[in-house]
Amino acid sequence: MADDLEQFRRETRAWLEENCPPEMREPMRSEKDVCWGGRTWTFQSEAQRRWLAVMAERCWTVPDWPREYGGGGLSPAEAKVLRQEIASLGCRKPLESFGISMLGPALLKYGTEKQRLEHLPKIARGEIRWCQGYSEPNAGSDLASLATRAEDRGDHFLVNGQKVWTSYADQADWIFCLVRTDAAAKQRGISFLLFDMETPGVSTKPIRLISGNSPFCETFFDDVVVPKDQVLGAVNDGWSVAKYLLGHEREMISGMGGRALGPSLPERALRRAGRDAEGRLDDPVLRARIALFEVRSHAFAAMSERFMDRLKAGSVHPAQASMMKYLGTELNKDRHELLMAAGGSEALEWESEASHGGAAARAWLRSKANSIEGGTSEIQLNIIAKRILELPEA
Amino acid sequence: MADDLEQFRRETRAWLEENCPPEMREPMRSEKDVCWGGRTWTFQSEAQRRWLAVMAERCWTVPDWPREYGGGGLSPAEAKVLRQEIASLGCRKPLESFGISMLGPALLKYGTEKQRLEHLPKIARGEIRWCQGYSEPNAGSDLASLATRAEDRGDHFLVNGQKVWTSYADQADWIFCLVRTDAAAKQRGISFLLFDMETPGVSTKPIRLISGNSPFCETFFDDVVVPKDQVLGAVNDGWSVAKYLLGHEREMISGMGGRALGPSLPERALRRAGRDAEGRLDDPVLRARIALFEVRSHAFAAMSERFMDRLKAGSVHPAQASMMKYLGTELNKDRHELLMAAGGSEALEWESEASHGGAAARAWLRSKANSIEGGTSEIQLNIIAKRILELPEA
Amino acid sequence: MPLFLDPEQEMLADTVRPFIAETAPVAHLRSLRDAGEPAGFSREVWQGFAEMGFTGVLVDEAHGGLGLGHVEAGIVLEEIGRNLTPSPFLGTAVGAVEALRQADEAMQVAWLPGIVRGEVVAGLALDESARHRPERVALKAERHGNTFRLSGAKQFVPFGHEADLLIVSARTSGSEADEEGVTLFALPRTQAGVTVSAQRLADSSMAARVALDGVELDGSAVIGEVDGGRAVLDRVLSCVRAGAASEMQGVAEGASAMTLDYLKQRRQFGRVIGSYQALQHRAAHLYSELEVARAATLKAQQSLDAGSDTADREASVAKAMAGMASGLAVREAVQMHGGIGMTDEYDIGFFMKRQRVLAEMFGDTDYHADRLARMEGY
Amino acid sequence: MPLFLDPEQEMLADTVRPFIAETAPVAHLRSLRDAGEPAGFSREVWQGFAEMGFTGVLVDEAHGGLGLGHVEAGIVLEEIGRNLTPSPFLGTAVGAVEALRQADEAMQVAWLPGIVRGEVVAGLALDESARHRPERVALKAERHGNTFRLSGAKQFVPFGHEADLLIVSARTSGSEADEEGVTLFALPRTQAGVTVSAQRLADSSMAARVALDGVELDGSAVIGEVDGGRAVLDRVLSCVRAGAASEMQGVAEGASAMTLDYLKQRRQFGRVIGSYQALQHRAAHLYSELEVARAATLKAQQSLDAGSDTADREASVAKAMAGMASGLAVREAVQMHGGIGMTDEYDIGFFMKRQRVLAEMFGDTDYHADRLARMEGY
Repeated sequence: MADDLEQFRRETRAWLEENCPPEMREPMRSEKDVCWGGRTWTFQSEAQRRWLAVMAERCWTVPDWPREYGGGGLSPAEAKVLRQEIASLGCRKPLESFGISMLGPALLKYGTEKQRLEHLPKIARGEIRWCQGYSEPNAGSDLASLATRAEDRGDHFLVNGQKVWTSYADQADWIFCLVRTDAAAKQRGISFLLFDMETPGVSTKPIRLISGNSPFCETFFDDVVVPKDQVLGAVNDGWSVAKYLLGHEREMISGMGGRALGPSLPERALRRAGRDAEGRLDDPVLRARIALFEVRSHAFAAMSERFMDRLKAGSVHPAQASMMKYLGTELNKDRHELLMAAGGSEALEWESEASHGGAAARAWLRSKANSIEGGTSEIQLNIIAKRILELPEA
Repeated sequence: MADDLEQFRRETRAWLEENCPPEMREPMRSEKDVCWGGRTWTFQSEAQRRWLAVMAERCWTVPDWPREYGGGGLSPAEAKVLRQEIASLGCRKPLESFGISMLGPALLKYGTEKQRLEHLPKIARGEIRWCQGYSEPNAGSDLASLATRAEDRGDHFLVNGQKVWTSYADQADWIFCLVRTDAAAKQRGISFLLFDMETPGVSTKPIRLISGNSPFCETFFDDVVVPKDQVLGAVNDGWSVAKYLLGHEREMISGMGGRALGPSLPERALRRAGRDAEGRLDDPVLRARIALFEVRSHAFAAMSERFMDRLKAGSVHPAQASMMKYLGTELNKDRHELLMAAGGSEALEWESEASHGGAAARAWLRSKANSIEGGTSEIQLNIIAKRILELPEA
Repeated sequence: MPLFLDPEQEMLADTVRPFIAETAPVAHLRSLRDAGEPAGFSREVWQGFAEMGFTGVLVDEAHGGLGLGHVEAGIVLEEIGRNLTPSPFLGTAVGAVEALRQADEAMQVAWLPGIVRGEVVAGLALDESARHRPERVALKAERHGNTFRLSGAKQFVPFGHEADLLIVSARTSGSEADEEGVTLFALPRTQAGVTVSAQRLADSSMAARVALDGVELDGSAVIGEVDGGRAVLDRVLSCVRAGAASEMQGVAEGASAMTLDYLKQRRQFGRVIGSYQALQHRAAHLYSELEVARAATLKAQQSLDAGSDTADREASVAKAMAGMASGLAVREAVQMHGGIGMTDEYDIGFFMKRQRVLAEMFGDTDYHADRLARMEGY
Repeated sequence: MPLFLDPEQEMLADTVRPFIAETAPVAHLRSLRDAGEPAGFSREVWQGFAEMGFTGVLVDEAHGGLGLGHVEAGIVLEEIGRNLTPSPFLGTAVGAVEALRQADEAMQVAWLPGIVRGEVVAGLALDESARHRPERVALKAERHGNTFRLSGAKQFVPFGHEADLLIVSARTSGSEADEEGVTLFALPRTQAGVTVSAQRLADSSMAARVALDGVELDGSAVIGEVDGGRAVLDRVLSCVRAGAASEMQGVAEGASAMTLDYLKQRRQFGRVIGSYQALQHRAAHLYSELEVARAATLKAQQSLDAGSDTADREASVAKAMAGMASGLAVREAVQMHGGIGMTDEYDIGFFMKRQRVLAEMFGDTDYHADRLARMEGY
């Protein structure tokens, strides 16, 4: 068993070394280096195209999904080896995808066989890019007051309403979306729909953020026709699907708190602040703050590993996803605060070439959304207090 | 005006230099150096006795009280000069007293002329030591659920019940005390009584704390007879007196957050940890934490000065006393945490002579009560939120 | 002196507050930003400041100013902060004026009236690296008779590209880290050999890199004594640090006020979110921190005005404390606003950006905590 | 290896937990404390640990032990922590055993079976100052042929006054701060020239100062190689740091459990205090911190067992993280208990005292954060 795993490790490493283009082993410099795939995707480079192609062919964009749906069919132990080897060679992720990280698990759990066969392989190959329609203007953290309605018109639903904070809706091919199918019930009257963003009546409008970028949209539905077999899970039971999926979203976002892409915080700080006569980072108080942060960061990396291991083993309390989300996002915000402190005045530049168009400042501002999107930190703490610690309602 | 003040400063300094014994200019080493006065007080030294005597004669134990009640009658500006000169010469406080810091202001505001003339001069001269009876076993932060009752028996009240957390009740001569005079009302049915601790039916039992010391008592009242002219303020209006007085208590406790007695935190840390090759405290992360703490500590000293100045000028929001209490006590707890870190294993010693009988550890543990006694930090934050920020009730 | 504003200072605050709120509110910053205004601030607003006397707040009456102190300058800066007004006030009316006050009469006459009239904007060219290390001065000023040739570079000079006057620290003897041998110069930006390139910052203000290539100045451009610039430099730094603390205080108070309003209006799960105790405690903690910062800053400014020798340390305490408190204020503000706070459309993000720039300027909390430790010998 | 306990380890935990809770709960500590027991721990409880096999958890089966690893030792330590059991387990069953495992067979035979049987208690004599600086070794061991003469002093040796065996780091060449030239010795406490004086600590445990005055040992007392003790010392330190993290985890979990119970029972202003959101958020934050610390500690212990070269760094991370998380746990516990938590009568204060001692032992968070920074080159 352990021997098999060792052999798998050797083969995996050899294959990665042979197939991962050297450019795809360099640290990502910014969000622009991420590959999202989809109908309209323009690859940033030939290397990026090839890396996705070979990984998709080997079904390793989703190594632990079942083979019949385009997955690699690896065991948890094998999947962990693959992650470790990818990390140790520094290979970039071939495909970033809400389809993989969020919708996929929900399709596997709640989808009909037809739905799985239709959607999962396209997600695995990066052919269809998905976006998520949960939040609404008056339902931020409070999903129960959802207002977008889907009227039952016999063979289809007629969808009307508005979503906000839809990540990359303007670049996505399909949407998974919470809608109200019963106005009387609160959480019980919500359904989970899947539909093509090209369906007539769908429109999007990017939201400009404080970072100056627009990763989110407002999304409008005006008499959008959605066939009934595009409900995931039971009608009026979308809440269960959504909760399951939120757990996965939190996992993904919490991952940002771990060892981030590119040079480490201490390395970046050293580049800026230099060393004192004893070789230490030449800003003693900043150095101490970074060291204390790095303790947390390393510890959180262990926490992430443990969470993933227990998740695969099915032994994790569902509300622990809230804890991971809370910890990971707060840590990532702290990391960007320290990066800004280390960068000094140059990190404040917003447009200059030297600052890569204000990359540091924009990433810092972007990080502030981490503890808001996917459920605020306050919501996560509420969930931990109630569901894990079993503290009483007020 | 400014010239008068300068003259006052010169005279004050000269007087202090002549009259303050050299031993009374050394930093206090522990709580044992504090002079509390009272009927049964044993002076720690001749210097301590003399210092109280000369200051009491000059009426400078209470420099800003009116002269007719034993005070110095100084203006706010003069009182500040006196404080500054005392600080600059490092003179110890001649008298620590709940009578001065708490009861006195309440007597001045709510007392009858007879009450003022009877009690204030004895407080000023340190002849009578007072204690405070507020908290009860089931009314910690929640004074409205007070249960000690005082029955109206015509010319007197008959008091029965129990108090806890009565500071030094076993060493005090008189108590000021909240009792219930109307069982039906909540806050409106409380009265503020003054009585001698030698009255039959009063007994005390020291509470041993985690520090190993016993600065607090349980205090029991068993058919205690209190004449009716010993009510301060109106019957059933003790709540107003108590609130007024709590503000002064918070002020006093918050003072602990300022520059504490004896060597500064950095000095103490240097003694323990020594210096590195560059002359810096030889523990870089601790040094940084101390430096960040010292920023707060210096800033809080300015805050205290500002608060006192505005208090004297009558321009402070009453709930700001809660803020001072909150900040001062939290700061003092942080200070003791850092002192323990700086002290290393020797600071953990509990009984040894080298550790002065565990002075560091005991003071550290004692500090933990700061944010509980006189209203917890949580209560202070509630008060700030409601009364200053005007945030709504749940 | 009691540690609160005296009646005259209160009156000044009562004048300044509505004036700046009307002339240059946050909407003014937004419109400049949207227009991509290359100056990064409005000369018209600056002129308005001059007409109100603000630009001359620290200039003595003999040179046309109000002859007031750093407490009063702090009052103006706090309102500039609260309204996020893009303004060269700190560098010009505090930093440059404070430097010029140490100069000889001829130089004062040359520059101060122009500043008072709003015709002169000044930039402080004191930093040579991305991190504030004004004690290291490598920019060289070689003396030949009564002529100095300046060569080297400075950066992070707020509004330096628009400045008429640059206050430059230069090395006239010794080497980079030496205490002695620093001289301060008053350098007209149009002097031959001066190259200024402006950078847009996150808060949409502008800061310049300044390159000096054999710039020639004569002795009349020296502020104070040759080789004796350190004392002037230290004084200027203390003043602008305390001033930046006031501006941060205003930013923090502005952000907090917006947030408190939001907490009292926004409903979630059927309740006003400001009624949730966890948010109440955080808001109360933040309030307390800001009060501490305010006291520390006022203390430093009173000491600067009184010429007390504790002013230098107190200015570091103020800058460090205000940096912490205002940092907390803007982070809490953005978090408590939730999603809407992340949008460019809403103003709260501007507060976070301006706070960050001010926190860095003239040394951040880490720098000043370390400085305090060194001052106190550990 | 997945980062959670395997079924055998879970089974061990299921055995250890009720055993220690019954044999040596917090009441046991209190009774020892009240009796002023000079040993600071109970030999009877120690014997019970031996009968359960705990003392030999890390000893290989050939020498009578269970032959398990640091994960399993951590399971025992966590329960010791949760019950505040005064015990020389960490120094003896983890520290000394780990040192002896690096020694030759003769020494192993000499000491390990005694430890397994609960007859031998050991103390780690590695610190020479009040602050943990085990990398500085000044205590001298002068070699004369096959004899070493040891002179110098150590301090903060937990239960050193009761120890049969002392593991001592000594300098056989070079000077105090040198990397090389350190040798580890196994020193019977009764050896001539050894003076041990015990100090009661805040948590009522005992730690000793050990003075060596020309103590003579022959070569058989050397653990590993002469002058090559650094590697053994480093390994021992990593192991006891991870172990101390486990013990702190137990202390923190014990304090948190008491506090959660209290929050669910105590009423104030007509409500159970655990229903106040501000306390809920703090409790939830604390829970999260403790989970992180648990993961970091388990990671270090798995790596120690696997012989991974990241174990040393991970042990520092674990000690530092557990120090922070458990410190928060006991501070929150005492604060949330209010007045009653300040009384000696109530148990919660014991948790705060024990946490403080463990936080200091083998380096506090500041020490390990700095160590991590140096390891990572900044």
